[in-house]
Amino acid sequence: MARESVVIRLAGESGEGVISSGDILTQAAARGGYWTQTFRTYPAEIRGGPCMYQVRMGKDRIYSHGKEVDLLVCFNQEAWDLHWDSLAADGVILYDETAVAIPAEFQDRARPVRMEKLAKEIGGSSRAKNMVAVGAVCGVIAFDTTPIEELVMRRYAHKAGVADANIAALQAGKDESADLNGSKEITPPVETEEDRVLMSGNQAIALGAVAAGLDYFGGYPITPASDILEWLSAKLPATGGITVQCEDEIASLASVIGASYAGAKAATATSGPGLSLMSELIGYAGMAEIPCVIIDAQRGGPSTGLPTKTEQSDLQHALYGGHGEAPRVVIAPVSVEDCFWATVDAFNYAERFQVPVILLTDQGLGTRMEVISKPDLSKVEQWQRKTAVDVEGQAKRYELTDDGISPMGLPGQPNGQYVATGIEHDEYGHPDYTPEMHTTMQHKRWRKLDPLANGAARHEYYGNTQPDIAVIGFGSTYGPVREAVDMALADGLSVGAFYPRVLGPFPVETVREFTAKASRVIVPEINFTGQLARLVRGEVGITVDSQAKCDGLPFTAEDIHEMITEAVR
Amino acid sequence: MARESVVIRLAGESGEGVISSGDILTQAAARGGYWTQTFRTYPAEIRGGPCMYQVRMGKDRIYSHGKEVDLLVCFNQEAWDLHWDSLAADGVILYDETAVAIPAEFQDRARPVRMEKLAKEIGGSSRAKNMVAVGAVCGVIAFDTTPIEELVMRRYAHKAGVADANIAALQAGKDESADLNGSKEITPPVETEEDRVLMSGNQAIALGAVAAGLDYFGGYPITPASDILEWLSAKLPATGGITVQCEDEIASLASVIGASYAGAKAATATSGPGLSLMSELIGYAGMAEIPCVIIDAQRGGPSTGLPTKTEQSDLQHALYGGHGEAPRVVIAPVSVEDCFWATVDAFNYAERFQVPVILLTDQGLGTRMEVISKPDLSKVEQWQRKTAVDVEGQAKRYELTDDGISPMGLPGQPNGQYVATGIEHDEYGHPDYTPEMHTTMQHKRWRKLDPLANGAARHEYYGNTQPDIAVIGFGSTYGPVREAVDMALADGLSVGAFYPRVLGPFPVETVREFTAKASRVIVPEINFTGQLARLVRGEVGITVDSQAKCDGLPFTAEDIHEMITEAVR
Amino acid sequence: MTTAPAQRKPSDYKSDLKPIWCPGCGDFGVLASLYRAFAELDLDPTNTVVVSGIGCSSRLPGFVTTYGVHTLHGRPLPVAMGVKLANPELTVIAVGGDGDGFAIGAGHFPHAARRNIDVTYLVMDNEIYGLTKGQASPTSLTDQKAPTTPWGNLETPLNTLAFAIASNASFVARGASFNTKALTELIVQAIEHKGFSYIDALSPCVMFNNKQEAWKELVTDVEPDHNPADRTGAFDLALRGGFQLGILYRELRPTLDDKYAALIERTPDSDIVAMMDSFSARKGTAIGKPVV
Amino acid sequence: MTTAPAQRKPSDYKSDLKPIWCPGCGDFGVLASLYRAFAELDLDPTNTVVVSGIGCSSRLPGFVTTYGVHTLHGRPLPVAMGVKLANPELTVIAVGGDGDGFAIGAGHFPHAARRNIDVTYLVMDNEIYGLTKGQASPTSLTDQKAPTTPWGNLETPLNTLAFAIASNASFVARGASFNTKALTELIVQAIEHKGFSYIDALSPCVMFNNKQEAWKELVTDVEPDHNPADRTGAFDLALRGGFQLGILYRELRPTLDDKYAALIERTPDSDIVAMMDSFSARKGTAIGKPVV
Ligand SMILES: Cc1ncc(C[n+]2csc(CCOP(=O)(O)OP(=O)(O)O)c2C)c(N)n1
Ligand SMILES: Cc1ncc(C[n+]2csc(CCOP(=O)(O)OP(=O)(O)O)c2C)c(N)n1
Ligand code: SF4
Ligand code: SF4
Ligand SMILES: [Mg+2]
Ligand SMILES: [Mg+2]
Repeated sequence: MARESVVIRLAGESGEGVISSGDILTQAAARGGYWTQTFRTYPAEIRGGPCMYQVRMGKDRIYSHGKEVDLLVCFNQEAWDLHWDSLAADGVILYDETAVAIPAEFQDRARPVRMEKLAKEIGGSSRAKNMVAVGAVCGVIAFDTTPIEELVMRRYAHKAGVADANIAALQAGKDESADLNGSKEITPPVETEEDRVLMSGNQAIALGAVAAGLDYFGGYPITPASDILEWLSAKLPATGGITVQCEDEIASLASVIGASYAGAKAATATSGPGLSLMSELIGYAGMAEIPCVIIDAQRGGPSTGLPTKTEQSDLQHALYGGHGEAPRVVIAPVSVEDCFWATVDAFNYAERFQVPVILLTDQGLGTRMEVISKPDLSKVEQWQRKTAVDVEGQAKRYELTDDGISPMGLPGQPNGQYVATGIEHDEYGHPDYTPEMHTTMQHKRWRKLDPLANGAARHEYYGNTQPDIAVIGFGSTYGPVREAVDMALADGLSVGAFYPRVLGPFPVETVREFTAKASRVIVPEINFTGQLARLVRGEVGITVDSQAKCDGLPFTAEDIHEMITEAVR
Repeated sequence: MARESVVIRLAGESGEGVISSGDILTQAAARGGYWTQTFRTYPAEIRGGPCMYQVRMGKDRIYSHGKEVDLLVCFNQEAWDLHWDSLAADGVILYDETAVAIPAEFQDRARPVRMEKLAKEIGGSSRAKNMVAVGAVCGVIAFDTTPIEELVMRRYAHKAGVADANIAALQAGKDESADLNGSKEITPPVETEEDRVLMSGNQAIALGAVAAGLDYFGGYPITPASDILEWLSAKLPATGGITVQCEDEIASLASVIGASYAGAKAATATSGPGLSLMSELIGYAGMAEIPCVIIDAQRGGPSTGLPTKTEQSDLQHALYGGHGEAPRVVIAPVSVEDCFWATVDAFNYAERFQVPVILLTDQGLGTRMEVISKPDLSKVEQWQRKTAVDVEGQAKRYELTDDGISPMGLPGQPNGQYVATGIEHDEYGHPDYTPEMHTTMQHKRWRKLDPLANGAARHEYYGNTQPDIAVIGFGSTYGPVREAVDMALADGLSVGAFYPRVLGPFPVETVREFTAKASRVIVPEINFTGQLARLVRGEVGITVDSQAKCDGLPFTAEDIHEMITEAVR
Repeated sequence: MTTAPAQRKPSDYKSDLKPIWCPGCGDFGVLASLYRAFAELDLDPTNTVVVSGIGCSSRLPGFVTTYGVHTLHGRPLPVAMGVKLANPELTVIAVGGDGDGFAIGAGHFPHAARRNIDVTYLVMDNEIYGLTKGQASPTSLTDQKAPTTPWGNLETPLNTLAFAIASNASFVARGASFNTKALTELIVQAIEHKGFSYIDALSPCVMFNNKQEAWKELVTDVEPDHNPADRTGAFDLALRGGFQLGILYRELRPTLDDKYAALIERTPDSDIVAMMDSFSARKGTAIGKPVV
Repeated sequence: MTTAPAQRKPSDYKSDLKPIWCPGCGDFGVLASLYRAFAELDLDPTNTVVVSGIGCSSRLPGFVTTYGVHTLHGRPLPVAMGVKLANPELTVIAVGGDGDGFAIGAGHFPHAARRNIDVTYLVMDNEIYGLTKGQASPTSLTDQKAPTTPWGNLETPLNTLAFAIASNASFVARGASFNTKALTELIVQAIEHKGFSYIDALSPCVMFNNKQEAWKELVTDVEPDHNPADRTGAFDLALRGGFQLGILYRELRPTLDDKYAALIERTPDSDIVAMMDSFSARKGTAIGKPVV
């Protein structure tokens, strides 16, 4: 019987073709009409070290990368040693015939593939190994290789010989696994006219930024955020915007603040170490009320930590980082698709509320490739900041208004002149340290966020909306939680998940309602101290069951399902 | 009837002699055998702006700066305008005859003083204004001027003329207020042989650091922490230690970490903006397990904020600041005396647990002068770090021990060689990013703090230990809370205060016990969002009554007493 | 029709805020020179932005009627870069102190210089930290006593002019607060210069490091035969004892905003619709990352 | 009695960790030169500390048997200063990449240099960010294409030698990974130099910026008649096209640790007891702050 989805894992030494094989498979699956989601682990070094690329593809929308591996492709011995225990009970194995020894008890479902040998014979070098491997995979899952051939033709449009060799390697690979072929046959995709796109979370963010009207992006390379800067460096000038690779993260955010002061929609992207360095400037943006967007692709911490592993451990820093108490908005997108929309929200909130907005993603979400429904660009709204165009006389830049939002003069606008400052100030921006002024202005600055705490922010629900077993999470764990909720609903449980897309300000009342009938509140998160659990307790005052883990890996749906099952025991 | 304590407030334009008058009075009071505590506000600019110096002195130990002013000295009109409403109902006023107009209804308890005029006549310049003012104050409180004369003689030992002029100005001042003289007579001090010292919180910290064995101090000037660096710059070389004024706060902490790596007891001091900049390095010290002490004299925030005002708004940043989750200890001394002891603790915890320790004080505590019992130096312990002196073969720098504490090789020690690193690593310090290693090492690093959470840290209690009305605070608010508890106990209430001296790790069980019988838990703090309240809720899971204010001023005992009274209503 | 406004006067740039500086502070002279230079250039306050860091000198933007950004300690240059790149029409001037610019801010200087951002950077150099009450700065003299160096400063001061020339600043000059006429002229030339212009303005701190009289003895004008196009010669001049007043180095090369303008010009136009389409799952991009 | 140990060999400095660099990476040549220089100087690994930042090159301390500190991106110099000041007996070497040292770390360089900390700073300059996969660095050439500069680099590279000379570094030299003999000799001299020594070691990134062959064409030795005591001459040489290998500048002046040692020597001894007493409420200090 064909399966609705398969989990394929490719593993080997970094630089051996594992990544390119995974990329080809993913793109072919997307082109072939499948939904997919990928998951990768790789070393922090440039060369060497074990890497892994998992592709899950299926006829229905895929929300998580999957747990048990249906098809494991080993490029070397270490790959087998590291991954054999992830195999499903009936999982099959393909392996490089020269490099890997498979224990006897797995022999019947393992097939050698002459990756190196065929690549050299057909392509003249070992570079075509990836095609041999992909071909072998296609055989096992009975995947029509046409999309791959098309991709190859496009890539090597001007090099017919190379294209032919690649396609020959592909076919040769398919033959290698002949007797396993079709053993993991995948159900054909549903025919549809729907427009879909294949992209990573980081790419969705970059696109979201462009859609939101990004003018200026200042950044500094850091794994796993660099490709946002890189993609925008290639693309933004075509829209009239620019990117600058700055000398460090402090300069990046400083330049973003400068650009925004001058009226640009401006953003930066970084990972934990960079976010730490930005602490002082985030407070400045909060105090001077300068809109800006800061993308934080979280990675394993603390310190340099695990640059290529995932973690959700910057939440508290995003919420509270920096001395004093400066308002900010913290958003956590829950999927690749949401990376697009949350980025649009981020810019809109920044502009409307004149605050720094921190968008929290993580290595897993930022780098995974996912087929998603193509975002409907006609639904994108672009909010503009309140400016001081029409003021007469001296502008009250920090005017005390009901909603706390004041008109912002932009250089070039007559009568808008003022001095933005991080010093406590009066309505004109003039320094004023009196007790009354500080109290008044702190209220003003924080008041701006009230709408977001009280209903203006969109959040994510799945399953029952007032469940017995409530799950609260944030960001990238949404996918597996969603799948786990489906499993638990199928078990007949009253269960539901709530994902605050805006975590700061925290939607206290919404959570209170959601948990009103809950006997258990489970909070899964990928960190050590249980930051979200502490947040929920501290803000809502309810008892929660913290399920934090910090192994640098995303949750699987099965992990979460088990937590839910445990909870009802 | 003589009073047990008086509150004297001097106010005027910065640079006019207000500060020096206050200093003279304070030192004279101390020398005369009184207990004192002072409180100052001053502008963030070098020159100009209103400043105020309050001296409270009395025969018994003084815990707070006092609320109602018994004697107000106005150097200019603005001083009157700003401070008249702080006067006690029977408070008296002295004012510069030429500069201030006092409304009719205060005339009977206000006396003009010819500050400027007498100073010029006697001293030849307006510099001696302060002496005239101090003399007038001495008259009103019937304070014997001998200690002041001694101080003057010492100061101007080699300038007999100047000394004489100053003393003459003092006497002339006393005559000015002749008909009010004695109206606020203060009870004579209790005769005692006890050794006392007069110092500020910052000075107590600097001394505590020397007592704890400080070898290296790297700092960068910032209000209100600069004088720690300054005092140590003058004094530390005499003990063989050194201070370096670095190029910024990042370099300060980096150099401290380098020095500590090399075996030195090392520290830095800063205020909020500097602490923000140190975020990344605090995480590094936590990850690489390098002992260091970071003093944060909190000031009004966020951003540049209110540099010369007090606030307790860096608590969350101290606890959670920096990406990822790096262990650290956060200590908050509760008084000037405790600044000394908490600093000793800070070094000892840093060395024993091989962690960064953040000592949280604030502008109020750091700059106020207080007479305290002289710390008994024989009680000072100096804990040393666990080193790798006797290892054989390659040192396991990050050895997995029961208490998480591993032997630290120090350069110069044979066989201790290792590479300190912020990357996740194995027991040898070699990079290792496996899920298991990260989980294991996070446990190891955090486990080190368990003793401090569970009884090893000393905390501060006052009043009932399982009260009906429980007050939980941290740091500098202890003084007024203590006085308020006395008032409330006198009212017949069941009330008590708990001050965790170590806030991170948080003493969850201790707080649970302390609040076990409480019907109300009041959490006063000087910030906007109620950080300690959130912490107590998040960690202990109890309901608390957040009493946060952010006006840049310390609480008075009366403020707290009112909260307690409200609570029982 | 509107009539052409009369040329602006120095006083037109004076804001309502009274400078909080100590009487006699050199920064008054620098501010006066700035007012005059603005007037000489007839700068439109609406299109001018003065960016500063933190310090006594960094309070300057408040005293000017233009737009202003009082940033954080050490950060005026990257903020100024952002302002200029976001709106190249603006005249952008960064100001601050020697501590702000060369202690905590030292890391931004060489990058502003080598990128040739079209910003004038005017440093009020008092060889001390004024605002924090007199500690040594990177330009303080060796052996100088200050609260943090009570036994004398152990460090060699940074020669900021040599540093600027080495960093590829395209305009490097020195003026003095006590010579407002020459300083005004330097500021005018610096603002007119297309590219990164650095002016070290000696500006005594009367409160904590009053060297005004000593400095007056030490200043000389850059000799008229000095060739400001000669980078090595400029470096040599910067190393010479005393203070050379005038332009040490000047070079014309494209500014960063010009380069970005040319880049935008040269990249084929595109939009979000086309960009989104390039990710189409069905149509498929070529294998690999998007390439230019 | 212990017998004098035999002179150490380069291999004695080789740790068990295998370098994670790409085959052919220039950093291997630098590491080999370092091993040899250590052996030539017979450095005691117990008394030697190698400090680095973050980057491919900054992984070097792991491959050496001495003590090591793998710090944060851009921070090796202030950490190295702390190590040296805490224990002046140690030989301290800082290493890292061009990005580490001159982008994020640029602000620390001039201060390490002007303070003359007795540390050797060896930068593996590949004109690129290796570890983060090939983005432009402050030493990347104008117009260079890289992932963050797909349309060509718009910036003028920093001349790190000129920068070092201007910053008052007391030893400034350039070597190359593909010339290990000369590089070894430079490292030996730099370590022997009392004071801050900076070596820019060309070290090609074969993965993202493989300029080895081009660079071999561009290197020449510093002419024998160059006078390394002439700061302006050294600056001029640094500006010259191509890569001058050898010592450009050398000057002897007291190191920071020597100055601190002298300071400690000259301050009268005191202790906590005396210090505490000086605050006595009864005996009373003189009015005002404690003075030296
Ligand atoms: C991050 C940070 N560190 C320290 C300070 C304290 N601080 C304010 S101004 C200043 C130095 C002022 O010196 P300079 O830049 O030369 O300006 P000046 O006052 O002399 O004009 C310092 C250290 C701060 N505001 N922020
Ligand atoms: C604060 C911070 N920002 C960014 C990074 C990411 N990062 C790691 S190494 C590096 C640059 C590496 O370049 P270079 O210093 O020249 O060393 P190389 O790899 O070329 O030897 C960057 C940007 C980081 N680790 N920390
Ligand atoms: S302290 Fe110095 S720099 Fe600051 S205003 Fe006064 S004189 Fe000027
Ligand atoms: S990426 Fe470049 S610098 Fe890094 S190890 Fe490889 S060749 Fe060397
Ligand atoms: Mg200065
Ligand atoms: Mg490099």
